[in-house]
Amino acid sequence: MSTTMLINLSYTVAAVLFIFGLKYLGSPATARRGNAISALGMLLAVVVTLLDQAIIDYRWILLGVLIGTAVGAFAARLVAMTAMPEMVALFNGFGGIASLMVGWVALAQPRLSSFILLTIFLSILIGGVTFTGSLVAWGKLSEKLPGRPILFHGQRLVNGALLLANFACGAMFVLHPEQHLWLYLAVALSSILGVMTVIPIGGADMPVIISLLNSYSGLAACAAGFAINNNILIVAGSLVGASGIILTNIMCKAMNRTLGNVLFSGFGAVDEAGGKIEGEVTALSAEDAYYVLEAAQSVVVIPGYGMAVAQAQHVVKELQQILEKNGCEVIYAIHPVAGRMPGHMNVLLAEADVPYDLLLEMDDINPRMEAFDVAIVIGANDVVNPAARETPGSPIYGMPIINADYARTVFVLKRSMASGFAGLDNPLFYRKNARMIFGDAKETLGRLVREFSN
Amino acid sequence: MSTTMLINLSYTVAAVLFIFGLKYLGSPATARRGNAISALGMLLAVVVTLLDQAIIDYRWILLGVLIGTAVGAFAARLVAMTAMPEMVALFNGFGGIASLMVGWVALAQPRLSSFILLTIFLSILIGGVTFTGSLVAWGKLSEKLPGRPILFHGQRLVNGALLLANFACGAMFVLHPEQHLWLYLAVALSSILGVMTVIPIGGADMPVIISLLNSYSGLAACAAGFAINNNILIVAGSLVGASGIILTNIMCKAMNRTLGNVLFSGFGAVDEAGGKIEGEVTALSAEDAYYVLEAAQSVVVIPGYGMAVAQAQHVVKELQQILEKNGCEVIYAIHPVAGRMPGHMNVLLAEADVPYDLLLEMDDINPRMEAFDVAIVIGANDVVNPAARETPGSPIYGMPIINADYARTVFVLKRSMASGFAGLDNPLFYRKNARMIFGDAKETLGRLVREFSN
Amino acid sequence: MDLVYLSFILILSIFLGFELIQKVPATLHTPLMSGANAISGITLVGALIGAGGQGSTLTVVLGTMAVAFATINVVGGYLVTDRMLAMFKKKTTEK
Amino acid sequence: MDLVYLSFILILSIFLGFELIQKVPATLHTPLMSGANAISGITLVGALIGAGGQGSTLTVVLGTMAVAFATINVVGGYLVTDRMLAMFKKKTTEK
Ligand SMILES: NC(=O)c1ccc[n+]([C@@H]2O[C@H](COP(=O)([O-])OP(=O)(O)OC[C@H]3O[C@@H](n4cnc5c(N)ncnc54)[C@H](OP(=O)(O)O)[C@@H]3O)[C@@H](O)[C@H]2O)c1
Ligand SMILES: NC(=O)c1ccc[n+]([C@@H]2O[C@H](COP(=O)([O-])OP(=O)(O)OC[C@H]3O[C@@H](n4cnc5c(N)ncnc54)[C@H](OP(=O)(O)O)[C@@H]3O)[C@@H](O)[C@H]2O)c1
Repeated sequence: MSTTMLINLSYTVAAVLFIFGLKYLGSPATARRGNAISALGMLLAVVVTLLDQAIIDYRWILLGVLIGTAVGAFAARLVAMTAMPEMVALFNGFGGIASLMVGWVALAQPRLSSFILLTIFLSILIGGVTFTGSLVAWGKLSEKLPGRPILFHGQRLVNGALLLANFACGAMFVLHPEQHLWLYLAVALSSILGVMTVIPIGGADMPVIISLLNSYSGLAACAAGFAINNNILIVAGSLVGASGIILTNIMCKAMNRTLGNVLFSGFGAVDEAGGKIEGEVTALSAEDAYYVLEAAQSVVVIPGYGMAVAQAQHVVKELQQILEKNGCEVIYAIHPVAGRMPGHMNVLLAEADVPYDLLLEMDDINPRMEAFDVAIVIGANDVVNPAARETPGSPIYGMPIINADYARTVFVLKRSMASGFAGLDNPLFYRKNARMIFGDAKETLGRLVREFSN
Repeated sequence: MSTTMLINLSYTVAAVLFIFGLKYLGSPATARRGNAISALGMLLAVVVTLLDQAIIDYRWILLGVLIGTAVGAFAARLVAMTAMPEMVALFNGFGGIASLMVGWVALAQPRLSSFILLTIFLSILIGGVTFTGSLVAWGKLSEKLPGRPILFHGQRLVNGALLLANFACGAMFVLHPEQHLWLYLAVALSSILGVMTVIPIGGADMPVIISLLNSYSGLAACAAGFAINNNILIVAGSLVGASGIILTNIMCKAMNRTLGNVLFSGFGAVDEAGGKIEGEVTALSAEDAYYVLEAAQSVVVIPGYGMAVAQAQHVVKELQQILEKNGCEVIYAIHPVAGRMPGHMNVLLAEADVPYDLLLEMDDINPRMEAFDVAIVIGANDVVNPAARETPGSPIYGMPIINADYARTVFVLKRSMASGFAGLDNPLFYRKNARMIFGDAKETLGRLVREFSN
Repeated sequence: MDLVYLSFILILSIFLGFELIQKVPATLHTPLMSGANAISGITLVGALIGAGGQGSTLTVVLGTMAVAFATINVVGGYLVTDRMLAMFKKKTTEK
Repeated sequence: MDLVYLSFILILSIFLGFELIQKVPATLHTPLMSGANAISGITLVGALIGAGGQGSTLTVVLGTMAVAFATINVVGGYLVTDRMLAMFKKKTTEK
């Protein structure tokens, strides 16, 4: 068997490992094994590639791998769980620039058909956009750049022109590959395009963008795969491409917006949020809340972005255990887009060792909501906003929510009456059965826990 | 664009059509469209293939297509819905022999590597087994052959030897393709193997075999695809192969048996069915049953193989409508392997225009069973046998069943106390809340309907 | 290299087949069986080249028979599946 | 012909990707995102050939940088995903 044959059959095996990895990622019980299987696939693909006869000098490879491993391992070890989105953004950007460079290197191949040139251009274009776009997203999320949308007059026109320029440059690149100008221009234009598409988008919309850029980085790898005629790049790249698109779609649906709206609108915080809300807000002290919880038979905890901000997951878990010891049933209701990443709450609660079978999804909990004595809303706002169910004029009308207001009593733990991500007033706070417990979520919960231990 | 290119890109489109076809087959509302899309994919693949430059004479093709279309359309039009399993078996066999012949023809190709020879041999082997195996299955199901397992001493030994001979012949075929002896021997041996593997299997196990053979015919097409280097054969063949294996698996699981047991055991009707059943059998006349049904608020109908035998689906639907007019809620509980094919009951009831949203699956109905006034078991036996739940010694212990015995009253419509497919006594018939209404299901139901109209 | 590509295609299709078919509900298993059976008639595509090629008489005869058999499988399979599926109806006007 | 095979592979993988990912429950969407991100570092395979080939200095420099970047993506991505997933626990001894 020739080396090429061996390499390619190993790629087949690697593809199977990636597929099984993603399959196992489908259930919490097997997800970790799935990730390991996928990593094994990657290792196999990399190791057999080293057998390629075109590789004659391993020194530079070793250098690159060492640097990359050190940086990657270091970053992965140190990052806080709350900084996960920006970390993913940064890694993703690195994948993008690597694809750009692979495309560039592919230019040195002997025979270049127009088709290959086209795919080289595409890996440069998509890779470049992924790189700079991810960097901007990272900057916004880690607050190294201002989080607000950066808008200016004629922005769409400029971006449209930029896109056209990119395509024109691509055409020239394919027609005149020998003129390096077009190559450099392609790199420059795609980098600018990445920046320009992400700056008008608000920091809070970044997760959608990251997911989209993740999809792009897969597509960039795919294009590079066509350019260097490599199956495994195509298979793995498409898997990633599909994954990113699905997650983007889920987030948009859960926010009740279209992708176009996310990309182009700089999220106009809607002020005309139909009609004043009737009713009064009742505040409660943590001490009074304690008496209610003491008597409760069943409690549902509904966490949101505020829990992440307050880093309250550990004390939530403490409260859960105390309540359980007190003979109360405690479960968690998780909205698919609570927080700022899909599945954000699940990761935080997992960090605090909350077993995942206590975490119920929206559709499983809503029919049972009436049966709960207390719903504790911890730093969640939009995902429990009944306007989504009741007020046809509201911008989030139609978005599926957790019906916290159907529980007998609702405790809302937040610092103020301020609105959440969508910038909307929340009628829940004005309901008869709602009690606001103002203050940082971690502190409030800490006080509740102390009340129990006294 | 060259013709080969055009053909192959059309094959890509055809593959996408097959995939979408199968996707749409996943829901009753879109299934018919799915089938049409898949047919369109087939048409596209066939039509573009005709552009192939290797085809110079269309007369024979036309002849073959005309004959095939006439026979296929005729058969599809005329077959009774109850004869569906044997029809599928026959069609499947034809697919198998076609793959065998395609493999044979591929021998005439100019350059034959060992790998290609191997795939040619595989298409002959799998195609031949599929062909004769399907014919035997068809014969058993249509009662042209005796349905009972044909067993003889040393059968496994003979079959083992036959398999070995096949492999030996394959080796010789690959090593000496110029000697036609091995080709003829391969055709003969695979045909014999197909017969020999299916004759020891009882008529009632035929659906499993048909599904398995269906999978084989896909694999044969796959092998032929490798032999003539054709993508669409590989893609479509694998899709079919996967489908057959999944259905086989579902059937085996629902019967609580392994595939090995089905293939090799000639199903020993188990006589040592642990312990005598306590209780008495209470028979009821259709007239007395009428009074009970007249007063019932909710009825669940549980059909089984006996309904198919009696062709009672239309009168079942009549009874349903009369009961509904009478203010009673009627739903159907469908066991996944009620009848003799997976989904058999669904097809029969669909034929009688029962809307499919009235048909509930086992897992949806079991939790609600206590709430029903009457369960009418129509020619079902094994799928409602509580021994599967209660009697650890029973051969069907552990098989999931519909808990008909949990309903307030159970009517069992069958002709005698005879056992069903698994050859087991049914404790349900001896329960306090069970009433046997003896007689052909169609007649009994007819009498009930008449009672109502009087 | 052809072999490599073909095995990639084989493996991807098998996985895809499993994913797709696993989603089909029990209700539709009989039509699925006959619909998948119709697809297995794809071998017709291979048969066409034999029947229409400039091969020996044997090749042409075999090819023609293969075309006929595969066409029965295809045409019969799709029609019978369609006939079955046409019967599946949702409760609509009835209530 | 290569192009034909590659587009087959592309299309099958995309469909397979959709089927696979759609099954991942919301609970696991964050690890899925970072796990998929790690897979996108597969471009490393392409980078190796540039870094180790006998090309010009530019090629080797670009290749080496690509190797480094892609390795960060791969190693960091898998490790961080593993770290996240290690935290997911089922209720066991607690009750
Ligand atoms: N998960 C995703 O994938 C994703 C992606 C993109 C967008 N989104 C969007 O993000 C939103 C998520 O909804 P959500 O209900 O989780 O969050 P939210 O609507 O953004 O509300 C979070 C609330 O937490 C409170 N809060 C902040 N810091 C706190 C602290 N230290 N202690 C206590 N409370 C604190 C804030 O009120 P105070 O300031 O008064 O304390 C705020 O009202 C949705 O609109 C969703 O569409 C989600
Ligand atoms: N669906 C599949 O895919 C599949 C495949 C392979 C095997 N199987 C097996 O088939 C069995 C299916 O269970 P099942 O409960 O549907 O059927 P069953 O257990 O075979 O019982 C059918 C019953 O119908 C009665 N019957 C026959 N003709 C009748 C008529 N004209 N009028 C009234 N009753 C009549 C018979 O009793 P009388 O003779 O007393 O009337 C018999 O007991 C399971 O054991 C399953 O494992 C199913």
